Amino acid sequence: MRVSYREAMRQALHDALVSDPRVFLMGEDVGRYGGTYAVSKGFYDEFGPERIRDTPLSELGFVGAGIGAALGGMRPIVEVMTVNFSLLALDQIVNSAALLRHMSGGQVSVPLVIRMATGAGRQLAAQHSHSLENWYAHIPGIRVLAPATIADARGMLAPALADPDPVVIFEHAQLYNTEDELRDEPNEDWRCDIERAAIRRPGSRLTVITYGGSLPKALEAADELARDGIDVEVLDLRVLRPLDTETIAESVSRTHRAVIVDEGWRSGSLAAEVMARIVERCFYDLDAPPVRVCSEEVPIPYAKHMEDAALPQAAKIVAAVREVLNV
Amino acid sequence: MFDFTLPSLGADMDEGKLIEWKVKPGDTVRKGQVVAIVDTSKAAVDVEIWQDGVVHELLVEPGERIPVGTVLATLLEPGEKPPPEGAASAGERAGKLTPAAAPGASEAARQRISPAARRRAEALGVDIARLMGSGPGGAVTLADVEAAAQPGASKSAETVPVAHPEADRNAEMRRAIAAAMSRSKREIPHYYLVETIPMARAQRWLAQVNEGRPITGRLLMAVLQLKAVAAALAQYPEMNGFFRDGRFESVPAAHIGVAISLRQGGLIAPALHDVGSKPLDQLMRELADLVKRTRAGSLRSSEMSDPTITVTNLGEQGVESVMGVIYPPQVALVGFGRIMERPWVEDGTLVVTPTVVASLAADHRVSDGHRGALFLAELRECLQRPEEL
Amino acid sequence: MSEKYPELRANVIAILRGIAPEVEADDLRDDRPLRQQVDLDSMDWLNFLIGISEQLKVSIPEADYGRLVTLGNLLDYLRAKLG
Amino acid sequence: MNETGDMTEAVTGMPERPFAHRLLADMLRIRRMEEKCAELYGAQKIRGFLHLYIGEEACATGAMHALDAGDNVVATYREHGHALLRGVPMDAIMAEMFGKAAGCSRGRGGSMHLFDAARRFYGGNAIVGGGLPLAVGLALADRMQGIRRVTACFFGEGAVAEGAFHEGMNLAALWRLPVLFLCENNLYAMGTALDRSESQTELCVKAASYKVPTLKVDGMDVRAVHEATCRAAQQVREEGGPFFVEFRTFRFRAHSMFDPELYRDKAEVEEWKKRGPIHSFSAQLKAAGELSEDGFLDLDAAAEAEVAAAVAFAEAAAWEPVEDLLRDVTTPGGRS
Repeated sequence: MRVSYREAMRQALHDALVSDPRVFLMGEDVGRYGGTYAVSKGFYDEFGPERIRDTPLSELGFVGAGIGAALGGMRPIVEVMTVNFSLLALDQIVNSAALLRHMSGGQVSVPLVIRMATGAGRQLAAQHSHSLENWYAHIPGIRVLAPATIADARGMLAPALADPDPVVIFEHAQLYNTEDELRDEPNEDWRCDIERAAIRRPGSRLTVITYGGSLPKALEAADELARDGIDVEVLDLRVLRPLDTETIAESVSRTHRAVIVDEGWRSGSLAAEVMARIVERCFYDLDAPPVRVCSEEVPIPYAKHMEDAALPQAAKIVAAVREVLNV
Repeated sequence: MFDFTLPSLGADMDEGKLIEWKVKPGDTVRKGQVVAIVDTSKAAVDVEIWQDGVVHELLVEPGERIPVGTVLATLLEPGEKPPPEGAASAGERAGKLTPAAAPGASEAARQRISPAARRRAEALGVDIARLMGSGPGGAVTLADVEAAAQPGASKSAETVPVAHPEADRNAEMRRAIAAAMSRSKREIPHYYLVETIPMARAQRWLAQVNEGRPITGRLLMAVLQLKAVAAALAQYPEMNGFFRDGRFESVPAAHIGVAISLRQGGLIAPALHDVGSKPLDQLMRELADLVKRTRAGSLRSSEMSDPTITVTNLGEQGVESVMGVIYPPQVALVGFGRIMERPWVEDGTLVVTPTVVASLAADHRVSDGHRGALFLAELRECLQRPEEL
Repeated sequence: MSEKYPELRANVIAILRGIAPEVEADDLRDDRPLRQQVDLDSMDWLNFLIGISEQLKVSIPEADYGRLVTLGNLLDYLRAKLG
Repeated sequence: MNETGDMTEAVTGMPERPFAHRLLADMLRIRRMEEKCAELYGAQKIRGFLHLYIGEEACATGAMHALDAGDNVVATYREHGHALLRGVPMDAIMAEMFGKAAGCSRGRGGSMHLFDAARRFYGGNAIVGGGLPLAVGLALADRMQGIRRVTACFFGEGAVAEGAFHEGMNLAALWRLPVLFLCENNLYAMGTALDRSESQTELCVKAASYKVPTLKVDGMDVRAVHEATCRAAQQVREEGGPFFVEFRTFRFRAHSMFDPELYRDKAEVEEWKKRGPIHSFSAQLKAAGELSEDGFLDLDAAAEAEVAAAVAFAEAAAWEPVEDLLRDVTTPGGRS
């Protein structure tokens, strides 16, 4: 079955709403509008306004309400339209959702799923192009997921809802229209793990480590390098918190080299964290200094050529790989 | 007091190994004097100094591998008195202790080697000090260590330092050429132009000149071609110079890099200096000397770093034309094919005449095809008036 | 194939080895263009002829270059010059 | 009661004696516990921020006695009294302030983060206004699950300036959720007086702008607080929508132990102290013949004894082993 990322996410939400009456979807324009990215199209009619709950433009209020509802026994899925707007709700996510379990000495958990679109690449300019996954991945107490494939878009939501603690899911806006084959056997169980990184393309000479919207770029770069006989491995982090250090270390120890691709700005980036762990874990296996391909240190510009120049691109990844391999 | 640092002797050189000092403390040196011999990945190169002075202190021992920019020695200005005993030595001032002062503590001497390669070298008993690195910045990599540990490669200090110096030299040169040419093709947007140039006049003129000369005084067509290129460059300076740090630096004199293939394989294109201002006889002598020294592996540092354009003459090997790869940071390369007789129309009549296909590969960041075409036309005209060269 | 003028041939090849040290006498064929067999560019060729003219005391006008294609041509030419 | 009401001057008759004594005893328990906390802070047994409620006891006491055991409570960082009257044992509160594992939040929360899930006490929240959206969500969960329950949300008047107040008030009113908003207006947000931070100092008017019914009451009068909260809670329970009650009160002590109190006159504090909730209520009881001086001293002695026992418990309690540092970040074995 060939499906889009959008459709895979829609199916996953549909499954969740059908299978558990505690699950409800709440956010701006998730209902009558059908979702900003059309992920919840048709749900309003099917499940009604209580479970497909349109909210006012009150990110702090409705994310906090989602936390309260989770405390109260529900399994809310709160959609924040984009990571840019999530800054208005940052207080509730960081100061309440992530901390309540610990501050209560383990008495309460917050089984909340927050979904948000992230990333640049559509000329939406500086305020609608952030990649702030690392901000959330910094916070103990929440799990951060970045589904980059159709299978993960289909399979990550159910285990996220089964997690008794808050889970933030980042959906890169550039991925919604991507398509791929999805397993579709009778009684198919699409649920996947939300613990481990995944090797998306095995290779021997270097590991390209990435996540989310940069995965297709990394794979494109790997294809181009393969045409020149350069065989690189591509590792998809999938889970940005807690990071799967084992899989990263296993791969880099084998290839001895790493290029980390991250749409976040370089300074204080997730790529920096990955690089730090590589150095901590694999120092004596490294055959070259790890290199990062991140967004340039500039707000994301509107003009297409400038936006392209600011973001990681396949060509930059190829150049970085060649630099590390000295070929 | 001033520092003498290791110069970059080519776009692809970022480190070298000091082979020999030609001076000692107390020696007076003149601008242009060869003061040291440094092994680059391509050749043992005589390194000149560009300032008069008196050698004060040598900071690097022969055998050390050092990055470009390392302070090799300190010198006193002419007439300057040496600093008093006990004052901080120049080496300390420069942050680099001499090995004699602190054995093994020299930052400059620290070899670049990846952690994995270091550990592997320990396990295999490979002496890393003798390895040439193929990694970024010349770092020794796992592959270098494993290659050195192969049967036949030297393993311990007791054996000959390098088991196959010639093979290693060739491999290094191959890597150096690979790096420079890859960089060129990555960074330089080449454009290519060709022009067929009648050579009857030039050949006739050269034959007349050589006819009355003993064999040791004869000129080669190559010299005429080099001089013609220099003459054309005088009109089109945007083909002559360097593209560095995002901008073009024109150079007034044409220091033409002459592509010289080595018998054991590989290629070096050292500079024939200021071709435009020298008479043909002098150029011929200098070219003969340059070829000889290139093949003997004894070039001067300025010959490695100075070329402002490269001329290749693959026609010697019989091909009709050659489309070259620009040697960064240069911005152009002129290629000559074989001089061969071709049908040619002259004044409305079909004749058979010797011609050569000249090509221009040029950097589109610096010049455009229009100017390139004018340059080739100028080259053609210069070769029609050999007596003026 | 019987080799021409073994002594002269040996002398010429010794001079050639000064230019191209890797040359083996047995690998050279007298009937093939010499510059292609040994990979001599115009400077090498000139130096080779200079070596011959100096050591064998013969003058080789440039006009004659065109006749000296194979090692056989050269040996015949030198034989004739040397008498 | 769908419009703004003012019960500041409207106190009805004296409650039954046992309940009246209960109110007085609870105010004394809070007062004595907090006085001991201040002392222990000086002795460095309690550290961090310590926000005392002294002077405001009538609010928590009157309000808590108006709630059912099944109701939810969300509180602020000035919540010692609320936790105590919600039923959290004083031993566990004191141990928490000592940072001991026997504390009601295992020593991980401290003074500002007292929790008791079993008693539906969802914590001291140290972000001003942070509790309001949580309360809205708790009420939403109840509504969606068909549970009839009130979620009481305490906050100070400082929170009224926060976006969370407005967003929470709007959501609760828009979705008609059973939230009882209880605003303890002690006139100073840390050091900033209400009229120096709000253009509209009538807080009920703000709530009313979201079509939330309101009541304003004298927060120094435990009977008035109790009666107003009962009426408001009853309406929430019966009609489902939110309610806003403002308690006009005053804290006698500084904002926290770090506060030098430069922003208000001693005279103002002394004036309010004359209306102190404990002595004014005990005076009323005595005047009505419902309380003797010995009776008062007995209640006070009982409170002191409870405090002494709690301190002894906290002193004797064990520290959590540092090996357990990383527990309670996420739910152990939670994910399936």
